[in-house]
Formats: sequence, structure tokens, C-alpha cells
Amino acid sequence: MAQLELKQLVAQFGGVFAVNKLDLSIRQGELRCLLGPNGAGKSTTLDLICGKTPPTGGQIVFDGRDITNLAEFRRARAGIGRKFQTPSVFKELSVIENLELARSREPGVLASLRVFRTRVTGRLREVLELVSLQDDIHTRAGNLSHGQMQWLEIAMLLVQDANLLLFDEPTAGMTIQETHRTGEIFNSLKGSHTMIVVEHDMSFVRQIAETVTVMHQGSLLAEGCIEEVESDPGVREAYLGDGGRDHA
Amino acid sequence: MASILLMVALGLAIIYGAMGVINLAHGEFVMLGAYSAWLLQTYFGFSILVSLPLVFLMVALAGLAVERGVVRWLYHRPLDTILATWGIGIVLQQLVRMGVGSDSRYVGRPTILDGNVAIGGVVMSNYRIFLIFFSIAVLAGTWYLLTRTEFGTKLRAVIQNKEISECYGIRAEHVYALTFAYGAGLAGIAGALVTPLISVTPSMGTYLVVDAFLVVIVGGVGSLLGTAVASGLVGEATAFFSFLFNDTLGRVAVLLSIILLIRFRPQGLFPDKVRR
Amino acid sequence: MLEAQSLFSFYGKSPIIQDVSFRIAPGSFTSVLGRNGVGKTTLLRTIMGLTDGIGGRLFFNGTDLGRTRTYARGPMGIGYIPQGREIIPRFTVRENIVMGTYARPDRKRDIPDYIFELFPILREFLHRRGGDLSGGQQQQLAIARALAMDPKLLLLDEPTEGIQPNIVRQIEDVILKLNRELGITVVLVEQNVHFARRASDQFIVLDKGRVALTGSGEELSDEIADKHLTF
Amino acid sequence: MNRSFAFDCIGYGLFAVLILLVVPWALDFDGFELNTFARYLALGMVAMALALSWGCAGILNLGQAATFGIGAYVMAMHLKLRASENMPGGMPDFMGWTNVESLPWFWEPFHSLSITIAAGFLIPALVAAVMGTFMFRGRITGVFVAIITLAFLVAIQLVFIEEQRYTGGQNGLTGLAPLQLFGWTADNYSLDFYYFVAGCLIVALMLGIGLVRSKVGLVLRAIKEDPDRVRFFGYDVARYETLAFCASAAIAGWAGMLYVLVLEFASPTYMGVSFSLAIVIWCAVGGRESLVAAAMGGIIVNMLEGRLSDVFVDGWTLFLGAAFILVVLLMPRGLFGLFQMALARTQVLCRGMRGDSGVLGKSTTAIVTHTHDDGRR
Repeated sequence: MAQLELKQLVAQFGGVFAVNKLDLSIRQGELRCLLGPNGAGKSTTLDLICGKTPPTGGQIVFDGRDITNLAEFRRARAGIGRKFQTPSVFKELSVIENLELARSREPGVLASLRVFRTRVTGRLREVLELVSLQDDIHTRAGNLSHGQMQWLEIAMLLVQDANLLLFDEPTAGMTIQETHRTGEIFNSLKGSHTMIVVEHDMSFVRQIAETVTVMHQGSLLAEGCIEEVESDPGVREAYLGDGGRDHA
Repeated sequence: MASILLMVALGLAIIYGAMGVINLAHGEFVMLGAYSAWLLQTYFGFSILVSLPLVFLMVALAGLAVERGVVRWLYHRPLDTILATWGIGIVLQQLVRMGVGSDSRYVGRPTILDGNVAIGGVVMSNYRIFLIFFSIAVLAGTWYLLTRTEFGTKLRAVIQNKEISECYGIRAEHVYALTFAYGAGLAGIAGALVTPLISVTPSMGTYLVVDAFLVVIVGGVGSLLGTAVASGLVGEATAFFSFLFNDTLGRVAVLLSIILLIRFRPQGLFPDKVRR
Repeated sequence: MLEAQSLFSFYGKSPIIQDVSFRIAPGSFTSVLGRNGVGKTTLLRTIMGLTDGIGGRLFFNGTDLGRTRTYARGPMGIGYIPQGREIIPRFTVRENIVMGTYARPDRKRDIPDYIFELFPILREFLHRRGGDLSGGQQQQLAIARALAMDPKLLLLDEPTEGIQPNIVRQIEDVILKLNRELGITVVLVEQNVHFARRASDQFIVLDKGRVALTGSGEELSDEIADKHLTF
Repeated sequence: MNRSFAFDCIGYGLFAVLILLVVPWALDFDGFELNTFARYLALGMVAMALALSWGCAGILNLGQAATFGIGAYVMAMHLKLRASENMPGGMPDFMGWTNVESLPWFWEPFHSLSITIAAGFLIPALVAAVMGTFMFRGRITGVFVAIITLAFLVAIQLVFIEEQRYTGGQNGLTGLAPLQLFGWTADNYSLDFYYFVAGCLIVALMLGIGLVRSKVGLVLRAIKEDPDRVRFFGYDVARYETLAFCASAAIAGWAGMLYVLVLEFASPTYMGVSFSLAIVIWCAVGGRESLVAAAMGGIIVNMLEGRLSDVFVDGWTLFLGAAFILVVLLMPRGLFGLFQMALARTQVLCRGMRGDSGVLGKSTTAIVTHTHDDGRR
């Protein structure tokens, strides 16, 4: 049973099709990597799922519910979490404040009026330890290293208790060690969380990937396990430019 | 009044459109223009018409000083420009008050424009008719400056893409400074021309600036046509609602309609409609 | 002509370009390759002075670019054709090209004729608005704009990205011609290995903001392409 | 949320001690001086109200004076009715001059003090709720909020001036009776009255601080930084913004009520553009990110105005304008920001002298860079 289904999804910006009739179906607990050259529509696909961009056509079904036209905060409440390309943690807030903010099971105003302290227990402690930020909870997020900010944002998605996590280049700007550690975090989340990861770092993709989907010019180009996709001639052409021409 | 409003709003629109600076000191530029005209008439006996170019230069210089001194540090903090330019307004008002005194001053109308004309039963003074034509001329001149001269092309390039403009040798800072000065100069002219109609006081600009601002927003940022139409529209609507209720409530009705308009069309009546 | 010595370049506090050194000879053709997000575009923006700050040194014909403001770099002879073309959409084609001449040190404002020989379509559309052109035409316009300033060095950022294949070939030929026949030095950021191989005297592969590999054009093998550029 | 709590508490405590103990003592318990200072306190309260929306949530409300003025008029109407009890029909004198036949219906409820006090909070809050919902549902932000609130302010002021028959027009409401609260008659030149105003300010501050320190404050600060990101965590951003806007309006209305008690008249200048922007100035000078600092800003600027305008009658405004430009240019975080920076510096110095490097040293350097950053922005 698919948890997320995109049906003939279209996003059009002034005549350009950023996403063109995309079909995608993702199981509960699956980790799906989304690949493709620049401008293939990967980020736009994530934008469509989380509600940042309204689609011009097609349908998005999440947990059996049509969410195509839902406001973004309602999608978040339905369990969709999004990590953006550049780390978008709140730089003026401390680590713990960022996490408290992300912990939004009761996002109403009245509920928020009653919360004054954040106790580092339970799930929060687990998550902090997972991303090794337990010693920095009072550091202002803007003073964290780039990799730590990325981790903080991942942690925020985890405490948000989102079921579907959308990651846009989670390892951008990380060192090799940090990237590897991120891969471990992702692997530990498999099964309990559904994830879609847009990524260019292939060693990272190899570390985490089950199924990969390759997009090109807004549509699906190939889908399968990583070896299959890598040997697909269409994929190679999309990446390396107009490949056949020079040899012809 | 619509023609005065047009000239005030035009300067403001250019400044706001080019740099995103909300210049609350603009009303004070109008006031400076009015005092310059008064000064030139009282001490040198110049008629308003003769002194217009001088007034333009004087206020433009003041504008230049303000831009170089304060505004240029705030281009990346648009909300703070509101505050800083308000401060500038206070200072300018006070300087004038201390220099010239706070009593009202009067400036005579140019004698060649005395008299009235009856057009289709409506009597209008020559001066007002002159104002209408003059403001249209200013609009046309500004349009020419922006679209047909090298400076205008550079300005429009900077507005649309500052980085690339700099890559092609355009000094955005210079362009900004000159634009600010030009906008201030226009306000100065408006101030000089309004002197025969209302008395000149240090605080005369304060209420003009709010109106002019609403005109700019209603017209749509970066659209000269929009500004022109909006100042006509606001002028007409004020007259219309004043006719329906009374002067004050007319103004209130216009303000409320403007609020509604901003809420539902923040891009204004004539937004840029070119895809990038 | 252009020389970087242990160059760093920053956005905010994060160094996007780290410890990059290279030397580009007059009249040469250099390709900068690498996956998405490794700093290729940032490298060109650094040369134009559009990043927040640099470390190390960067020279153009002996002038220290670290002390030169962006608007002064164009008139030195550096023509920049940015990613996404960035022509001015509300300007006519003519105005866009004239804009290029603002960077001429001699203050001439006429458009050299050879530009229209290279791109006849632009003469035809001279009074259309830039924003109404197709992607390929906009790219031609962006190149024309840079040529109008009579550049000694052209920086091209993925000039064939998102453009119909038939025009891609045309644009590639023009770029080659500019380099081979007019002697303009070219620095090209590219993902298309085949063109890079065909055109380059030297190539630089970037990875995570650092130079991963350099070599001459012929050395740009399929292996390198597979290793550094696929995915 | 926890780290600087102790530090802040000291700040609030000092402020309370200052206005409750030090000020009356320094003023020699002189009735006239106390009244003047009570006026500063009321103005400090509006500045603090503005900090609630501007500093916390980044909503620059240029129409703060509108809600302040409404509160002021509500209180003045009650007191005016009290003063007019012996007039024919219990009608205020100015209504007689403008030939109003009988007391208009919307004046009737203000015979009751409890309704008046409730209305002083609720009407401003309601107005803000309508405006807030109207703006924030449409995702109006930044400059447009400033413009809309400014236009709204001008409109409100025009109505109050125009409807002279009901509002006293340009003259406002004068000749008011003193307030009688639970048998206590407010003598606005007495020490009790000063404590009454000071107490109100402290209670308002505590309520405001409660709001800011709760998760609502956290969400608001996050909204200020990146409203879209907050939406993706499931928060209804417009509702939070409206709440901040309303809370700010209610406190401004409260301050307006106190202001009328202090000055014994209400005037449409309370709703003027100049007054409204002056509130912004106070808030910016004190430091918009801290409620106490904003209140201090209001008090300090008005105190200086009171003292300096005696010395340099005209030059004062010049000084104010210039000072304000400098504050915007050089210390966008106000006196509070300056104070924080100084504090962080001394901490580093102390640590440096003790030779204490390591974790603690690192975290203070972090604070220093942080304040530097903000200084530049």
C-alpha cells in the first residue's frame, strides 16, 4: 500500500514545465532517492508535496487522503516534514528553541500559551543524541557549523513526528565524516519513517539507497535499484549532455 | 491638487521603485522647495517660474546629502529606512523652524498667470490650469529621462538586476544617489508650485507624504503610468466621496478603499507583467 | 591573464571556494567541471566580485581583483554571462546589448556589427523585449551583451543549460569561434563533457569547493567524467 | 528558553525597584514631579506594547497610536459622563454646544466603570483582531503592514476630529472628573496615584513577559525570522501574528486609559501620525527586542524631552531627530543591544583574566560574534 502517491502531477511556471506529468508512488517506511541533473524538477517535486508550490495539474494522495489543495500548515499537521536545500534552521534561536518549535503536536495558540520550559527527556533526548547535539542545546543555531545546522534541521523533522520526511540535499556543505554520519542516521530511520531524499553525492546515495528515481526535464526517466539506474543509457545521456552526438 | 500630488508622488515613486526606500522625509523636501521659492521671491524678487530650476537644484542637493549621509547605509534594511527618513524629516523641519521661524509664509502667484478661464461652465484659475499642464510635462520629462536617456537605462537596469548591472560597469551607488536627488528635486518643484495655493509652514509636508505614499502603492511599484493614474484617481475619488459625505469622511473613505486595495492587490493597479 | 593563488570565497561565513589556485593564459580556453553545488558558479561570481568576501589572491592582468569593485571589473575587459542568462527582461534586445557597452572603457555606445553576424536573429528581434525571447535566444542575447563591451576574457556559466539541442550546437560553435578566431580568452563552466573536451585547452574539476583535478583538454577521459560528473 | 532567564529576572527586578522605590525617593515624593513621571510611565507602556508586536513578531505597526487613542477616549468618555452628571440630561457640555438632543447610544454604556475598563482593553483588541485577521490572512508583511496601519491611523484620527458632536472634535474631551475606583478617588498628583500607574505598568510587563516567554513568544520570534518555515511545522502563522497584534493593542489601550488619568484630558493628537511614529522612536531607542528595554526607551526619551526642552526650547526636536537617525544607523538594537554587547565584552574580559579557556570561553566568543553580526545588519 503506497503511503504517498503522485498522479500525473504538473507544475508550470510561465510556460515552462518544471514538473511534467509525474507519477510516483512510495511505500510506508521506504527511503527513496531522487536524482537528476540541474533543473530536472526534483526540488519542485518536493515543493509540490509539502505545499510550497501549488500544482497546475494532477493529484497528490497522502495516507489515502487527497492533499492536493491543502494549506501548508495543514499538510505539516498531517505528517509531512520538509528539509530545505540551504539549512533553514532559525539562526536567531538556540538549538533547544529550534527543537521546541519543531515539536508541534499541539500547534494551536492556546496550547502554546501554556508551554514555558522545554524538558530534555524522552524523544527529544534521543533525537539530540542521534545528531550529537546534546552538548550544544543552548548554542545559538547561527553559530553552529554548517554540518551541525543540517543535523539540527534533520532533528527538527524528527521531533516534529512527521511521517513523511522530504530532504533536499541534506549533505550539502558537509565534510566526508559528517556525510557518512548523516547516512547512518538515515539508515536508522528506515522502516519507521518514509523519506524522499534529493541528493547529488553518489557515495552518500550508495550508502542509503534502496530504490532510486531519476528525473529529467520534469518527468520520470528511470526507476530501480542503483546499479540498474547507473547503467541506463538514457540516464547517462541526461547527465553528460547530448552524449551520442559527438561520436556519431 | 491632483497635479501637485502627482509631482510629489512621482518623486516618491521613483525613489521607492528604484531602491525600495520609503522616504518619509519626502514631505520635508516639498517643504524645502516651498521655502526655497519663498526665499528666492522675498530676497531676490524671483517669480516662482523663474526660480523653479534653482529650487530643483537646491532641493536635489539636499536630497543628495541625505542619501549619501544616511539612506545609503540602509538599502538592505527597508523597514529601517522608514524610521531613519522620519528622523531626517524631524531634523529638516526643526532646522527650518529655527532658521526661518514657524509662522506661515506666503508666496505670490506669478502675475502672468492671474485670472480665470471658464471652460464649459467651470471656472478655473489660470494657475491651476498651468499646474495641470506643467505636471503632465514633468511626467513626460520623467518618462523621457527614464526610457530614452543613458541614465534612465542604467537606472532601469539597476532596478531589475543590480548584480548584473554592476558586472557591466554601472555604478549602482551613483545611480541610486542621483535618483534620490532627482526625486527630491521633483518634490522641491512641487513644493514651490504649491506655495500660491497654501501657506508655507515647516510642517506642511507631513500630511502630503502619507497621501503621496498611498498613491505610489496604489499605482504599483515602478510604474510611472500607475502613479499618474493613481494620483488622478485618488484626487477624483477624494472629490467624489467628499461630495457624497463631506471633506473629512471623503478622505476617510478614500483611505479605507486604499487599505482594501493594498490588502487584495499589494502589487498595485499596474504591476510589472513581464515574466523573467 | 587570470591567476588565483590559494583563493577562498565566502557567502556569509561559509567558505564555498576553498584554497583554489589556477592560472589562465591569454587566448586559452578553460573548462570548469563538476557536479551540482561544488562551487563552479561561485568561482565565476568570485571573479566578478559578487560573493561576500574572498581570501587568498586573485589577479587579472596583474591587477589585484581583491581591491577592485565589481563595477570596475567589467571595464577591465571581463565579460560575464551568468547562469540563467539574466538578461534584463523589460529591456528591448537593443537596450540589453547597449547595456554591455556601458562597460567599455572608451565610452563608445555603438554595437559592433559582427555581433549581428554571429546572431542574425537578434537583428531581427532588435525591438522585442528580452523577456519575450525563447531560452536559446536569450542566451544568444546574453553573449551578445558581453561581446558589446569588447571583452578580453569571457566567463560563461552553463551557456547550454536548458536550451533546445539544435541551438546548443549553434551556441557552442559561436563560443569556439570567439576563442579561436577573435582570440578571446574563455572560462566555461559546463556539465556537458563532450563540448568541454572538444573545446578546452585545460580543464579544472571542482569538488566540494576545492580543485579535484586539472589537466589539458585531451586528458579529459570518460573515466574522469564518470568519476566526477555522473550523478 | 532557560539560559538567560535568571539574567532577565534580575533586569525586571531592577526595573521594578527603580520605578517603585528609587524614582519616588529621587523626586522627593513631590506631587507634581510624580505626575510628570507617571506620564512617562504610561508612555513607556505604549512603547512596550509596540515591542510586543514589532520586536517579537516583526510586525511594524505604525498605527499603534490608534489603539492607544481609543483606550484614552474610552476612559475619557466615562470620566466626562461623571463630570456631566449635573448637566441637563447628563450630557457632556460640548454636546450641548453642538445641539445634540440626547446622549448618543454609544455613550450610554460608559456610565458603568467596569464596562469602561473592559472596553478599554477589548475595543482596541477587537479593532486589532479585525485588522490583524484582515492583513495576516492575506499574508501582508513588512512595508505593507506599515503602510496599512499608517493609513488606518490617519483615517481613525480624521473620524475623531470630524465627529465633533460626539467626540469633542479638535479639542478632545476636557474637564474630566477624577476616577473613582473601589471607593478610592484618584488624585493624579498623589503618591498613591503614582503607585497605581507604576503597578499597572509592572503588571502589564509581567503579562507581556509571560507571553514572550511562553512558546507563543518562541513561535513569534521564529515567524519574524522565516514565516514560511514556521508554516511547514504546522503552525497557523496568521493566528499567531494576530494574537501578538491584539495583545499589543490591548496593552496600548490600557496605557491610553492611564494617560488620560494622568493628564485629565483626551485629545485627537494622541492618534496623530507624529505621536505614533514617536512611539516607534522610543521603542527603537530602548531596544525593541526586550519589553523592559522598550519601556525604558519610552521613559528615558520622554524624560530627556522634559528636561532638555526646558533648556533648549527649539533645539530639542532637532536633537531628538538626529539622535534617532543615529540610533537607526549605528545601533539597530537600541540601548539594550549596546548594553548586551558591553556585557558580553566584560564577560570575555573576565574569563580572559582568569585564564579560563575551553568550553565556556568558546560560548562567550559566540555571544560576542552574535552581537557584532546584529550590529552590522
